[in-house]
Amino acid sequence: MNELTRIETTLKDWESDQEVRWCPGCGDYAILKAVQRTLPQIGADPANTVFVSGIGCSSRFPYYMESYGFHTIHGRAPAFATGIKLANPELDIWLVTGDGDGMSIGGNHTMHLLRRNLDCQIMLFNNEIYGLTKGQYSPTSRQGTNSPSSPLGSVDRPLSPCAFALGSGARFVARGFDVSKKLPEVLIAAHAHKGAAFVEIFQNCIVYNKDRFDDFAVPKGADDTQLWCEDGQPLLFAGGTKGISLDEPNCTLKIVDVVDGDWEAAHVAVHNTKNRGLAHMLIDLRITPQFADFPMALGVIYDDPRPTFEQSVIEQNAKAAEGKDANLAKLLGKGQTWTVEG
Amino acid sequence: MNELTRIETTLKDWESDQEVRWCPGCGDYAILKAVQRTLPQIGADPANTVFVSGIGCSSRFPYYMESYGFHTIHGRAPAFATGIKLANPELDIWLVTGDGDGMSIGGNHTMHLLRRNLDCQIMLFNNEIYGLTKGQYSPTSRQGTNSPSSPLGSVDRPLSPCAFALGSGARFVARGFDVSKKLPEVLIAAHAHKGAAFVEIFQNCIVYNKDRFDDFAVPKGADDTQLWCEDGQPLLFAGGTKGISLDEPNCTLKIVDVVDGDWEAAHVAVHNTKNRGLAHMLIDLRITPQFADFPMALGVIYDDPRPTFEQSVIEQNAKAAEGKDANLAKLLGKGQTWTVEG
Amino acid sequence: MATLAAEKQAGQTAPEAVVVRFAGDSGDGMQLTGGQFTLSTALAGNDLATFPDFPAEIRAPQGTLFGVSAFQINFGSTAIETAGDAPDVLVAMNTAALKVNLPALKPGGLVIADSGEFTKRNLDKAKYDTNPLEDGSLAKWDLLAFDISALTLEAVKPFGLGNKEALRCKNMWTLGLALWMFDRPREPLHQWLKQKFAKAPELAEANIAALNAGHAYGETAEISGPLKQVHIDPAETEPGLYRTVTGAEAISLGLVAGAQLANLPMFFGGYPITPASAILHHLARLKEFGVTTFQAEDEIAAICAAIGASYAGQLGITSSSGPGIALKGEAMGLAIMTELPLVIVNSQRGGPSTGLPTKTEQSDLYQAVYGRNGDAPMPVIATRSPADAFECAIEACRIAVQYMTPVMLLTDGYIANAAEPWKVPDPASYAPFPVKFLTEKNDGENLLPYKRDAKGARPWIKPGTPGLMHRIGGIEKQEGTGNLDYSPENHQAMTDARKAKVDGIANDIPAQDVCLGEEGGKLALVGWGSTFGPIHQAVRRARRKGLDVSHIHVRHIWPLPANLGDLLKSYDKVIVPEMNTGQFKTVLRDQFLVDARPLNKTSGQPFQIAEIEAAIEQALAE
Amino acid sequence: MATLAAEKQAGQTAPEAVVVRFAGDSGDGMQLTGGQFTLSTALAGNDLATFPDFPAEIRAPQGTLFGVSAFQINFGSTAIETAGDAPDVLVAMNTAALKVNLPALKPGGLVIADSGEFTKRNLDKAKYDTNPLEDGSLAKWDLLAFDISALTLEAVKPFGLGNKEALRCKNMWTLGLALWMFDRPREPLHQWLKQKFAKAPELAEANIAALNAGHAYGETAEISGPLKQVHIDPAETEPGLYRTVTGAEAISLGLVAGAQLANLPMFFGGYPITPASAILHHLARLKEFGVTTFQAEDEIAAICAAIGASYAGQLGITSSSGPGIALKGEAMGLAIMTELPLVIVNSQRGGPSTGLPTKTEQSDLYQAVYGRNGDAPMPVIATRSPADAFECAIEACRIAVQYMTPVMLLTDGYIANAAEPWKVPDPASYAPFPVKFLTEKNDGENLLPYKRDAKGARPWIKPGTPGLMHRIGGIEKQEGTGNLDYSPENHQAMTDARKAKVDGIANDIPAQDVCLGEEGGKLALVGWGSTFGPIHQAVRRARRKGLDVSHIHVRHIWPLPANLGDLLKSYDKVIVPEMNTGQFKTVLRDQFLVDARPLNKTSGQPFQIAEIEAAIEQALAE
Ligand SMILES: Cc1ncc(C[n+]2csc(CCOP(=O)(O)OP(=O)(O)O)c2C)c(N)n1
Ligand SMILES: Cc1ncc(C[n+]2csc(CCOP(=O)(O)OP(=O)(O)O)c2C)c(N)n1
Ligand code: SF4
Ligand code: SF4
Ligand SMILES: [Mg+2]
Ligand SMILES: [Mg+2]
Repeated sequence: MNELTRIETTLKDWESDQEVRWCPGCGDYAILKAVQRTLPQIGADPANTVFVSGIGCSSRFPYYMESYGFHTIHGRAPAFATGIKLANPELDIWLVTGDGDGMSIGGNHTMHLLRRNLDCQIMLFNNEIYGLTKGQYSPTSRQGTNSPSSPLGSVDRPLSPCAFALGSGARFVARGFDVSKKLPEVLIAAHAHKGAAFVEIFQNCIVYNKDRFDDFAVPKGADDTQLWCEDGQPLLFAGGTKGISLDEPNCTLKIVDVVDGDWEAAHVAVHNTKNRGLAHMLIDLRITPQFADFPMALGVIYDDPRPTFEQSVIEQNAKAAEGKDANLAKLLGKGQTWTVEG
Repeated sequence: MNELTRIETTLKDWESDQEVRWCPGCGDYAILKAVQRTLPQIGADPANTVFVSGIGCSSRFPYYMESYGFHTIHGRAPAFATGIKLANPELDIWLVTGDGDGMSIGGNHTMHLLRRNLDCQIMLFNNEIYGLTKGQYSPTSRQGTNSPSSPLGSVDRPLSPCAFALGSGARFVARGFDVSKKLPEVLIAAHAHKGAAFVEIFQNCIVYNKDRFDDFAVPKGADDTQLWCEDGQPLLFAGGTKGISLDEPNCTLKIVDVVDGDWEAAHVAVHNTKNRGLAHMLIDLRITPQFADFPMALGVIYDDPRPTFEQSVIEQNAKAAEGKDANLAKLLGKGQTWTVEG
Repeated sequence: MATLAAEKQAGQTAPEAVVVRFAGDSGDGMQLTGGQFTLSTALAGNDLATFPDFPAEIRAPQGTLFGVSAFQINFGSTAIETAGDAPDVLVAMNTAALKVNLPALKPGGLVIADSGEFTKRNLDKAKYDTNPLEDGSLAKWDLLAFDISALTLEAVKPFGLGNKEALRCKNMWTLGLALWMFDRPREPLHQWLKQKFAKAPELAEANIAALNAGHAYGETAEISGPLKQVHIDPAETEPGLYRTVTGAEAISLGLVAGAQLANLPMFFGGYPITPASAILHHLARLKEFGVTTFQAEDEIAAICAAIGASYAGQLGITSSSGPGIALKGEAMGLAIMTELPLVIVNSQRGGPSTGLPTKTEQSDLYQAVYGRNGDAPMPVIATRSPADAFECAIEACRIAVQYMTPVMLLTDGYIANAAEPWKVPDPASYAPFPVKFLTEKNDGENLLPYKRDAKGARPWIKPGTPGLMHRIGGIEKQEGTGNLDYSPENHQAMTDARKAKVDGIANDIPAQDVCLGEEGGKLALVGWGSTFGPIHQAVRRARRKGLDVSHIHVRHIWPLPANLGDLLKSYDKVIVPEMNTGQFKTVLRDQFLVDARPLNKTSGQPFQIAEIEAAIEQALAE
Repeated sequence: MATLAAEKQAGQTAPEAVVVRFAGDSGDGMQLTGGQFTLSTALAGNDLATFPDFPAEIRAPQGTLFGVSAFQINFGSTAIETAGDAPDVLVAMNTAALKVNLPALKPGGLVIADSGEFTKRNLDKAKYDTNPLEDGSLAKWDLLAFDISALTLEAVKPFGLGNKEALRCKNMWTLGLALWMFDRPREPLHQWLKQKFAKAPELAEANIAALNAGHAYGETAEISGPLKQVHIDPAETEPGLYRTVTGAEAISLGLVAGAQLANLPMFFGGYPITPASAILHHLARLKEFGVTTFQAEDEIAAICAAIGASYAGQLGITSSSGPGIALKGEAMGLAIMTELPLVIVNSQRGGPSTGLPTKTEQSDLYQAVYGRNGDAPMPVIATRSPADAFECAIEACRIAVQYMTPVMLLTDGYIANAAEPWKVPDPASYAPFPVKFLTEKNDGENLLPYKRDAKGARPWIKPGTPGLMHRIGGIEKQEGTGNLDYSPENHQAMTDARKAKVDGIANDIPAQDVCLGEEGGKLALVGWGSTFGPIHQAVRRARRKGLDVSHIHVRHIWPLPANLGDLLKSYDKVIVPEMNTGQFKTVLRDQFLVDARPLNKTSGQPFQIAEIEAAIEQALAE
């Protein structure tokens, strides 16, 4: 995020003149709208906003935003973003990537951006499939996924993008899904975080991996399957009748029943976005087989800022220059010299 | 690891005829000896053992082992190992890499090998520096490291290799250091783990990052600074006078005093190599500023096997072939055909 | 080469060849229609070539210009080598399809359009101000517009489908009409539909009804108007068993055959990319042939894993397109240095950078021949057609294992997707080249992993072999022992040895032939890869006109056949048509110092025969 | 070109040039000794060239053959362009150094050896059966062996150093002797040592004492034996301020100058690799010049970040060596497609693959000119020497920003590490080329990010500029608007435009000159890059013999200077000496159809003048 003057815009101001070319019904449309809804709320300036992406259906995103946009090459968006931000730290950078782009070929760049803590928002559209190349399984596809490249089911164990992000040193990790009404909230929080903000967005690829997230990302049963994490609030779900509690002897999480709203009595844990240990455990819920019956942790799971990379670089550059005379002629003539007389 | 007939060898049998070309005093020598000491203990067969490495001082390792060896290209050893193991699952594969090779350029391949869970041992020689290219800071270098490429100190936040490995889905994570007597033990455990076994080995680059680990990796004070983790054993250190305990309300770890050896009374946690949450926390000790005063967790921190990648691939290949007649002529003539009469 | 339009004008009845293009929305099933029509054409004994041309988008919104998908087929009673320059018949299933494809239609050609689709809304989407079916703008073509949508709905009514599902049968209605037009039996299609919809018999019935209705419509409509039934005689073809094959399929099969001839299991490391993915998909279904497919995390891992597998004794193969091949360059260097076999398939597409992923081009030849750091010679083979791809894949495998070297196999998007009849080869007719791994020390007491055989190849040693432990890597290695060696003489010697080994392949491949025309003369057209069809046809036409021009088509791009230099020098002029800015011509000029002139096209579309014909005429007129 | 050995034989006293090689263990400080001797040589007004040659290992074990480090310097009273074929004087600080370097020594040359190092143990390590200082095997050279170790220990005794520390002064003792030999003042060295050891004055004193002792030894020893003081007259040099510079330094400075002339901050994205890292290291210390250095996680990230910075309005620069450049190919394609400025520096080393990281080669020219997918033209510039590197770096920056294109700048390990005197340029003497970013719509109401100027370049638009929001990427773009466009005509037009833009640079660079000899004649030697020195000297020698041979040295490898074709055709024969298997000759033959003959060397060592001289003589004798 960037602290600049607020600019008044509307959703329409963020629509580019390019025809949107995703499949009808694709979850990307909803995310596009959510972003276009979010930016006016945070007072973003189109001229100061840059969307950077790799390659994939998701990575077409920048074309549809009336802002600056760079649709780069597969997996490398984090590296481009790093150069852009270091060259002009005033720019507000949104990185758009997919589970293939950001976690398969681009995993390393994602990791290094996170550990360096470059100030930007990373939106990883996780549809658990390679959309653009017509449906091969991806590093986040569940085991057994049938696809053109895995006709008998994929055998690879999937990666959890949020676990990977935390392991890489991310200081902000959040989750949302394409059609969620709360997505703008999550994005606003990501933007408010100074540093690299990693947001996994579950996204429905209706052509190649249809309704893959229906077990939690549909209104029906949402109460039981979604755990919206909020800093300082108890980790409740199922309309407040259930909660997540720390199972101390086992150093793990358990579900507890909450009677009459008395969550304290039920030892429901209070969410603390600065607790890394808790974040590790929350992220595993519903995804790790052991926690399959838990709800999916959504919202801001971890948020504990540290100095950003570009800030440190700029400070060091400034310090290096302090009191120095950047005279090129002098520089060229540095060291031991001698004069040949004419 | 591989379950094959035990072969009787001695340390000498594992020494190749190539002159060892590390700097005199380099920690790599000690690791080489430790490995050459370990292999006879596990009954390994030189003809069946392959050392695969990338590029770096550490990656010269294969040349010095009297086994098969492949010194590949920078950062890609995990990918080569994957091909080798899939082509011949009988081979026992040791991957040797450095903090630059495995975590900088090769981070992505390391991650994908870990998530797929290819059966092999990964030894990451972490000297927190690029040795071979003459001393630039690496992704594990501490902030402020002075080096030819960071004359004013590095600003990048360092990566924790073990945290990264866990985040990538590793099922075995361990730590040791070059001159540690216990290193063979750790390697034996890594070898015993069926699946990808990740071992971070702190290594002294005496030329470019001299004695960087002296705060815990020297005999003096070792008791207070080393926490050797053993499955089923209490997490004790300082000669049993101190222990690590779970600080429940904060979901974090704390140091407790143990009086008269009564660690249970002091609520010292019992190490459980199958507890992922605990592993996450142990790994952070001493490294994360918040836990700077804790001892360094060493030994087997996490060990919870899952089916291996090559096993699943082979099973699927076999299943696919089951009952099928692999007749090439038939395959060529498959689909709708027609005959042109002569 | 007579065509429908031409013949019609001349008042004849049996054209030698016809070009038909089916075009519609991506959702209209045009590729399926085209594929089935291709099959029926093949069954009718015509020779044929096809060109599928689909949008870059996965599912473009309905009715948009960029969402148009087309399938062109050229079929006839003589040898067909291209999908045809311009269609004689255009079947336009919607408004946008007409707009996009009309410019290509031959003057006097026939437009068949679904008038039911020409609504105001669709006209807008296709950016038509007025309805072209009505405003007279199609005057220079024959027009047959009728409400295929309505006719289809009518035909499938009995089966109680929803409107959307019912309309999905439109393509079968159209196919029925096409079958009637070219006098084809419907039974194979009935069979196919029953199989395809085995689980939903009512869908099978509905589609069959639509097909029959289209067919019946043809019979009725013939009475008046431009619609005439045409019968194309079977082409004279070598007797034997035939099927259709695409390039991607043929390469996959050729690689399987190559591995079997080498007596090796195959390891395929790939990462999805258009248009290369099809090979991964095909091979993933052939596990019973000793094939392991590995979808890697990226192209680098894919090639490295394949090299690893070769190191371990399997036949390592990897495949990608331009941007992915670019990423593999460093690892290719390692395979060259460690002298391990490897086949790298490049399915070329429009470049540079991401470029035009779904369009075809031949612009990765530079990359293939020269695109690596250091002196890094590597054999390069180019396929000319889907059928040829099978042979080339086998040849690539042979060279890889016999010379212990990576080999690049070039194909392109056009070959990968196009289908053509293929005489099913008999695997027994290929000479096997079984690999012999080294199992014992090869120099008395010593092992010399870099001792070379007569071909200049080093032994292949599988890890796991008792007593042969050794180490290899990417640093320069001592002659013989393979130990690290930085000495000047050794580097010179090894650089020379690597070069000599690859150069020597020139003596182990067939001499270059002239595939049409004579050795020597006024003009030679030298092609490579998928330009074979248009060059061949253009040269044939020119020769029919009495022009002194020959066609040479090069399979072995590197090293070049030993006789090629002399052959080229036997012509006054040499023209090199390429779908790039002149890459192969660089190799020829460098190697033989012949004045090879470029004829370039970089529009992402194959050459038209006429374009090449014009170039021939111009060159000979100069 | 007279040399010490030659002159001595001829009985003369003042040779024109002398070649000295200092060789010792990696730990002996030979590079430092060489560097300081270079400086004193420069201060003495001689022209000079150097060749540092160090082992691949960081710190090889003491006394081993592979641990030998050497530094060669050629200096004289006339123009010096190479580090010399064979040394006149070899200073061998230990046994292994003698063994490794002796073969290079000129017959009749002088060996100075530290006999104190020739212990049994060291003789074994160096694989000597008997002591060469004693067994007469050095008979064809002059030998001066004395116990430098002991003499040094003696000299530094007063300062109470430990044995190890005391022995570290050996190199200064040797330097003192060398200073005496060539009649050089010691004061600058005293100054330098005081500065260097400002924090440990006793070390400064000890080193000074050692230096003085070596010097004194020379004076005393002269009385008898082969040691003679030699005075080399100052070379005639253009008046002005001078310093020594290595290629890596000069490129770094040139890039800084280029950015300043373009009026831009510089962003440098790098990843360590030998021998390219030196540029990263230099630039990391120049932050006050608006330089940001970014050590990326790999070469791909390094170039992508640099492109990102260029996109954001800084001058993006990246640098690597062969294997790393291979990884950057895909991203170069994106820079070509998005038409963003970028300078890519390739410090070439021995290949293929990891190859010989510390040795020099010119084998990445193919990769530079051709090594990308798609039709991806990119300008390529090659530096010929450390001093020339400065100019070339500026030129690369100019072309990059004026043509909105990536530019490849080729240098090599030899140039990167070698030092030579450099007339300090005056920045004001370079024409600035300040960049004008687009700040307003450039087509009335519309923004056309791909509207081209007279040079064919598109405007550079910084994100952050109000009202100019637009999107770019690697997919083919519509002319003018830059929107996605897959249409055939557009791809043809854009491919042509990209090619025309780069081709057009040929008219914006100096015409190719003949740097020695005449336009036209019997033979031209056409070189590029670091072969300048040996070619130039060989041609000079041949011309002195009356041979009709000229030297052409090409800086602009792509596009080639407009007049080069005609120029080459004005010679009967053209020879292209290259440290590769013949890569530039491919470009010349392709472009001009001239029979450019290769003269290749791939030993990881620079050409010797004599090798090229022999080739000239042979070619003219044919
Ligand atoms: C170097 C390179 N390799 C491969 C590709 C092909 N490719 C394009 S997008 C993609 C995967 C996209 O998956 P994801 O990031 O999940 O995006 P989605 O389409 O699912 O939104 C691949 C493999 C490419 N464009 N470039
Ligand atoms: C593609 C490529 N990039 C860069 C290099 C240069 N390089 C060799 S080793 C190395 C880093 C080594 O660091 P690490 O892995 O920590 O090994 P160490 O030497 O410290 O044991 C680098 C950058 C290379 N060989 N190849
Ligand atoms: S393929 Fe999937 S992800 Fe891509 S646009 Fe279509 S629905 Fe969306
Ligand atoms: S540079 Fe460091 S890591 Fe490399 S061999 Fe020397 S001491 Fe060991
Ligand atoms: Mg996806
Ligand atoms: Mg290291």
